[in-house]
Amino acid sequence: ALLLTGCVSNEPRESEDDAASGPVAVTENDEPGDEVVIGFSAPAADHGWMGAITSAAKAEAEKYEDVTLQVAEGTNDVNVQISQIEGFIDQGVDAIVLLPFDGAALTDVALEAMEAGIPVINVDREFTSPFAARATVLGDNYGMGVSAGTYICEQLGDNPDAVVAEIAGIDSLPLTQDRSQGFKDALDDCGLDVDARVAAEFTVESGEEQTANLLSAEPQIDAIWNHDDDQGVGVLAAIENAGRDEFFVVGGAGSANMMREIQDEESVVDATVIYPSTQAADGVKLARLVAQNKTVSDLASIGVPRTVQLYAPVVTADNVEEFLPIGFES
Amino acid sequence: MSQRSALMGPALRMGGLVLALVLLVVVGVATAGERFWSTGNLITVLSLAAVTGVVSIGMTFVITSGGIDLSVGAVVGLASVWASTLSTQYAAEDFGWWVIPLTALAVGLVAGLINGLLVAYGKMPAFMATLAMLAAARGLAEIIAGRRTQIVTVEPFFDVFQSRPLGVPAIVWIFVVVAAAGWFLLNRTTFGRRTVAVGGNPEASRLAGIKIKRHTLYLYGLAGLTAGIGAVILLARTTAGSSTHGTLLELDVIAAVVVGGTLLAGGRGTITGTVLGVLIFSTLTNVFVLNNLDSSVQAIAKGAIIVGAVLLQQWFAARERVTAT
Amino acid sequence: MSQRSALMGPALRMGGLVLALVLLVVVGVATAGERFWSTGNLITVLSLAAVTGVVSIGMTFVITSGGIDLSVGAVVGLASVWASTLSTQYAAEDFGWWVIPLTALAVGLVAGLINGLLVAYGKMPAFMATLAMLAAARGLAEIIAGRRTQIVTVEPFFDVFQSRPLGVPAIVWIFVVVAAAGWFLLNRTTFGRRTVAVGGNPEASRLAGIKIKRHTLYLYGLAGLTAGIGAVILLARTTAGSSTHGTLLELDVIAAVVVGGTLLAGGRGTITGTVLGVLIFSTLTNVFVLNNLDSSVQAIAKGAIIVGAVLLQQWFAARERVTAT
Amino acid sequence: MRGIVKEFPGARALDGVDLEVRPGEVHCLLGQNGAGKSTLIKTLAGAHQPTAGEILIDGEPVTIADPVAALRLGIATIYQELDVVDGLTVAENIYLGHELASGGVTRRSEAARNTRRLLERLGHGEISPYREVGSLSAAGKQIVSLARALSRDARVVIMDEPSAVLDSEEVGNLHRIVRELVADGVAVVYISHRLEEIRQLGDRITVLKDGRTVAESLVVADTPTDELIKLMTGRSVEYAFPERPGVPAGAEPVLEVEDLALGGVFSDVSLTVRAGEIVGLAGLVGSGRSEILETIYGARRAASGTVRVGGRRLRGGVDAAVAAGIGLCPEERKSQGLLLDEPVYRNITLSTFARTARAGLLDEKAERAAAREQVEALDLRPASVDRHARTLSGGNQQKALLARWLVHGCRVLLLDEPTRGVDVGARAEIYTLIRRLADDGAAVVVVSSEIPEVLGLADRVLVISDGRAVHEGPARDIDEHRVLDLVMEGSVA
Ligand SMILES: Nc1ncnc2c1ncn2[C@@H]1O[C@H](COP(=O)(O)OP(=O)(O)OP(=O)(O)O)[C@@H](O)[C@H]1O
Ligand SMILES: Nc1ncnc2c1ncn2[C@@H]1O[C@H](COP(=O)(O)OP(=O)(O)OP(=O)(O)O)[C@@H](O)[C@H]1O
Ligand SMILES: [Mg+2]
Ligand SMILES: [Mg+2]
Repeated sequence: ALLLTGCVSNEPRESEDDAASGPVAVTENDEPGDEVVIGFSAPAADHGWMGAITSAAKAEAEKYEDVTLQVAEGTNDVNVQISQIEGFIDQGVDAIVLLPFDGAALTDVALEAMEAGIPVINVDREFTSPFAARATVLGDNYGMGVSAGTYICEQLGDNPDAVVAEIAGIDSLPLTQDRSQGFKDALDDCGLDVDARVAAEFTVESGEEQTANLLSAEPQIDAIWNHDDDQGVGVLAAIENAGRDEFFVVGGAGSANMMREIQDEESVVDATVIYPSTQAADGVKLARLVAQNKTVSDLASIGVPRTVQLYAPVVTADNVEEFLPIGFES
Repeated sequence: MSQRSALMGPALRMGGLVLALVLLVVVGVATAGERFWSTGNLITVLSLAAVTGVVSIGMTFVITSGGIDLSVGAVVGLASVWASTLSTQYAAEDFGWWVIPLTALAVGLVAGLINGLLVAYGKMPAFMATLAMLAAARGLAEIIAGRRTQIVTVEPFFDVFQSRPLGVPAIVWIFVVVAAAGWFLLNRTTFGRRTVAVGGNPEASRLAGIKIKRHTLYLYGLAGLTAGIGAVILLARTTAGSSTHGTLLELDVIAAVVVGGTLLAGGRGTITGTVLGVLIFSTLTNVFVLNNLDSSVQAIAKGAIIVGAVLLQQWFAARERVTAT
Repeated sequence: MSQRSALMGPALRMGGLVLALVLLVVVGVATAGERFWSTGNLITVLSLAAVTGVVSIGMTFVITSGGIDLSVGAVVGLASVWASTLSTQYAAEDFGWWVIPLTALAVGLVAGLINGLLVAYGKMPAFMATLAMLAAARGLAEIIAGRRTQIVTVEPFFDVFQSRPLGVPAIVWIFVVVAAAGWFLLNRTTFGRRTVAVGGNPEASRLAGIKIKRHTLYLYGLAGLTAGIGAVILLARTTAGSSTHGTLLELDVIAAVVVGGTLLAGGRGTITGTVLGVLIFSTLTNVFVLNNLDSSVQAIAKGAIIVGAVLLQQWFAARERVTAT
Repeated sequence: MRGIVKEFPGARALDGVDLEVRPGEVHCLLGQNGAGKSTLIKTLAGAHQPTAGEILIDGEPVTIADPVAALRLGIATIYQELDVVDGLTVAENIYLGHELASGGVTRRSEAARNTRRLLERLGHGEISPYREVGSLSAAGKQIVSLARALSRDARVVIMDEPSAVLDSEEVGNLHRIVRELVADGVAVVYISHRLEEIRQLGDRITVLKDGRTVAESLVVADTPTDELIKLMTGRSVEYAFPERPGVPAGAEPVLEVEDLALGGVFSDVSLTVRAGEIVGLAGLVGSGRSEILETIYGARRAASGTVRVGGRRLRGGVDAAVAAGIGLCPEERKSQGLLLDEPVYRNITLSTFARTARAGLLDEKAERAAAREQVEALDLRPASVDRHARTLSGGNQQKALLARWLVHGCRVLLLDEPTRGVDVGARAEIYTLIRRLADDGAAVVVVSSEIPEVLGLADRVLVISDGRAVHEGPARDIDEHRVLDLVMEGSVA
């Protein structure tokens, strides 16, 4: 399989209407083609990032008059999500964009769709069978942890006794485990380790609660990595409530709010690691191309690539201006 | 006349539910036409209903006896995880596919029996005992799974549970069989009649010589067992075990049972009503999806439908009472 | 003698809870020493208890009256969102910071009154009516918030609610005041007496001339109001309104109330017990975090503690009955 | 049974009781409310474990660990509190715990057949075995309990106040059954507070007082009623209704009911009660008397008709009625009247605590004082106002309910079966109390299934049959037979 790292684009276009869409490639691919119906299913939009995923996908579909996006309710119940895909198969949509709540659990029904001749574009959480998706758009959870860890190493590298804390997201999700693993591995490299770890639930409230407890537990901290900028609002509130500022905070996902904090010299937030909320929008684009038998422009090979792994850069005060437009509002 | 009312009663009581379901179907056909009323879609609705449905049958017994089980969702998760660990799968490869469902059923049963022990012999309020089990089972499932999704690779398992006898998925058949068995158990056996008695008047039941503690133990065991069956269905559907399986399932299940007409206070239970309740919610979700409705709007509609169904059912129940005199 | 037992009774009944709390504190000091027993950490525990605590006071009334309110968490979310919309914030800039808390209280109260209407006048089981409200309030909150976190920028609001009179955060004071008011309301007023009476025997209360429907309406209104206060506290703590605020809060709240000794069946309620129950769970989380415990282990331990606390409490209650002779 | 002792936390209910029952006899157990009769038979039925003492059957000592053991020994019991399950059918209730089943599967038609036979034997062939028990009246439920005891083929049948909820016709039926059982050699232990019943039915009598046997195995025929009362109460009780001076002609009508109707239950009920007057409603069980009271009280919504108190029309529910000065002592004390787990004083002040409160703040001192006053006036035992209502005996619970309305100071008092399950002593006290209330100017309406009671107590009687008043007239112009005739005619018509 061809592995692409980075946005599949080269000519950044000034976004006219939608700030969240970021750099977009304009090619003859955007000319209207065959009418396609795309089924879209994603977990419940219960936090900003996931909300941005769905709205970006919808916005992307709006841009094409040849695309009808059929959006199933967001759900965190794999059983319901499976039935949604079964519904799409039954209706005979032209393509399915699927951000599964649990990649493994939806593999089987995705296979079924593929066997029924409906191409499936897998977004973010990977299936367990290579045959279950025509193309896969992946964020890089492990890489995210590595980026955050590496950044913290750069800042603290000379101090092996530095106290590093981690505020994870929903602990029972595989993606959280991947992020934590990447973080741990990167810290290992420079002789640091995670001294305190709590898990929040991607919500502001849990972020605040867990951070308050964490700060109470650790009187002296040097760096904190917070997996998710949505819960980050609560994390920052807790830090403010506790009146602490001896450390710096690295965020995750890349919300506009967090980027504004980075711009603010006073804030404890120094950086955030992007986890693109435009993945599903990419999925919709790819799904359209697959269904219309087109390929990604600027690629010589025939057909849409099998895997697109998106780039997870670190946003700091130096480059925040550049990334602010693609930050999502949490 | 009392003969007639004894027959009419349940029919009328079901009236509201049937009406609600018919209304939903009409809305489905009107808004999605062919897409709704196709064999494929109807099977989708039934497959979706299978997990909630099976677990609801066990819950009907518990609620009829005046109890409640908040842990079923977590137990589904735990059973799915335990039945899909590597060692279980190796055993299944060695001994046969039945090791997997057997493990799930055993885990469900044991968790249910622990609930039963706490409620019957520890005299804990069911709400609290099963809330504790909810937390503990979820935590244990996470530890066992190491928070990874465990993929099942035992092909013979899928050969059985993903088969489609007569064109209908095996999991739908499981739902049908469990519902029928539940109906028989509740209405035609001493176990079922005693369940109603314990819910309706525990003291009178005790004085009539029913061992209510032991019976309560069995009831929670039964609920755990159906949670185990639910886990098997989920394994078959998702091909994977996960500690997140069954999250918030308990609320859906309780809603279906109570909307179906089983009294939360105990003393009256109906499997037919439960099945109708499950189908109503499952059809609802389906109609929403077919119509591309926003999930927030769905949530509001779901709230409204619960209110509507319960009020409608009460109206029919009131009519029944008038007819009975 | 009966006078004495009337005084001894509650004290003994609280014995189990106090013992549980003391044990937790001992464990906290033993494992985390200074870090646990510092003013800062104790204030953290109390601050974290504030939301659950305030909402638990309202819930104590509802449960004492034999009802239940599953919607409090969702109502906290809805109230927090409504009180932090741009237009509310503009109004707060124009008219004063009090617009924000007032909006939250009003939203909570209205949602509670709707619950009350459905339960009292619609005769719906409280479980179902408030389950419907849970779904609807969550959906509405998502629509209003557009699934965004709404950051509050009205500084005077924070000047008030993030202040620390006497070194203790304002939100802790709110908890203290609400708990004291709740205790007074339940134990010293006709409203409280009616609540206990309605929970103990609704029919007898009705036949004694108590307007049980109206009273029920007020009770759910009260629970909604405390959810509104909870939303204000969350706004002050998190500086933002969100439709995810209060997720699963209802379970924590009910657990605290019931562990505290209020009967789920109604007819007996204790504010002191509720406060102790809230503190137990809040301390528990804190001790876990101080010891860097894994969240799965936490979940299992939480289940065990619920079981232990309820059993301990029952043991003390049994002793009380013996002592009363 | 020898030297049985039973201690409850907080009370020694039995303190050395002896009871000897022979096959083929009706052994009556007498005693005041709270004497320990129910507790005694519950230890015999395995529902309670005795603290001390032994139980012998055929001379062999046995332990009865649970109700199953008792049933296995051939002891069947009809409990004082209705012990049926509303959600089950008649047949299912009768066979609850000993279902006719093969391999756990119930044999429904056989159960129905047997049930029909049992019910016919009880003179109630019209009750369908498939009917849900919840839809039966209290009397119907009592019949189901009776049928259940019969279905057990027991050697000893214990009946704890089986006649309390039955009307005179049903009581006749019950007596016939008891005689049949005795003729078959079954021993019957019979508890009742109606002494005339004991005279008609009993062979021997054991009298309990304060948890002790005070007289054992007295032969009924040799023991005059006065002596029994003395044994039970320790004093003599005036057991007749003294003649009452008529109501003063000029007395104002206090309660006026006009053409009241409730869909499907009763219609065209009119009655006027003047200050100081006692009006009795007589009729068979199920004739709708309770519903009439409840509708007057506003607890049920009338289909048509008006209720006036002191000339002012009553609108709204119970709270309006209470505010207008009406009080109701409901038929089922426990489920409709009392907060069982609250102290007595709070039960007594349940409808007045808001009045003694100031600005919503309770005045418990005043409540206690008011309650204590009534407890002393009514001789409620034990005399503590802080005891939970649950631990009171039936008669004392009834007194607590009356006390509630005495504290309230009612102008109109509606009493539904005020002496059901109440012992002779307390009964006489309650009669005196009702009359004293009327003398003080209250308008009283009394429903009772014991016709002599209605006739003796009331100034004026309404005979109700099938939801209609078939006769109205002064109580002294009518006797028990005439009432029964009227009822029969009414239900035929
Ligand atoms: N569960 C209990 N706990 C405490 N005391 C009890 C309990 N049950 C009964 N008692 C007490 O035991 C005594 C005997 O009660 P019991 O019910 O046997 O009286 P009884 O003779 O049947 O009266 P009645 O004629 O009113 O039915 C009473 O003083 C009562 O208060
Ligand atoms: N909840 C109810 N629903 C329908 N019918 C009822 C209900 N309660 C009572 N009835 C019916 O109303 C009629 C009169 O009821 P009830 O037995 O209370 O009369 P009563 O004269 O007061 O007799 P009792 O002496 O038993 O109190 C009966 O036919 C009964 O079946
Ligand atoms: Mg008795
Ligand atoms: Mg009656």
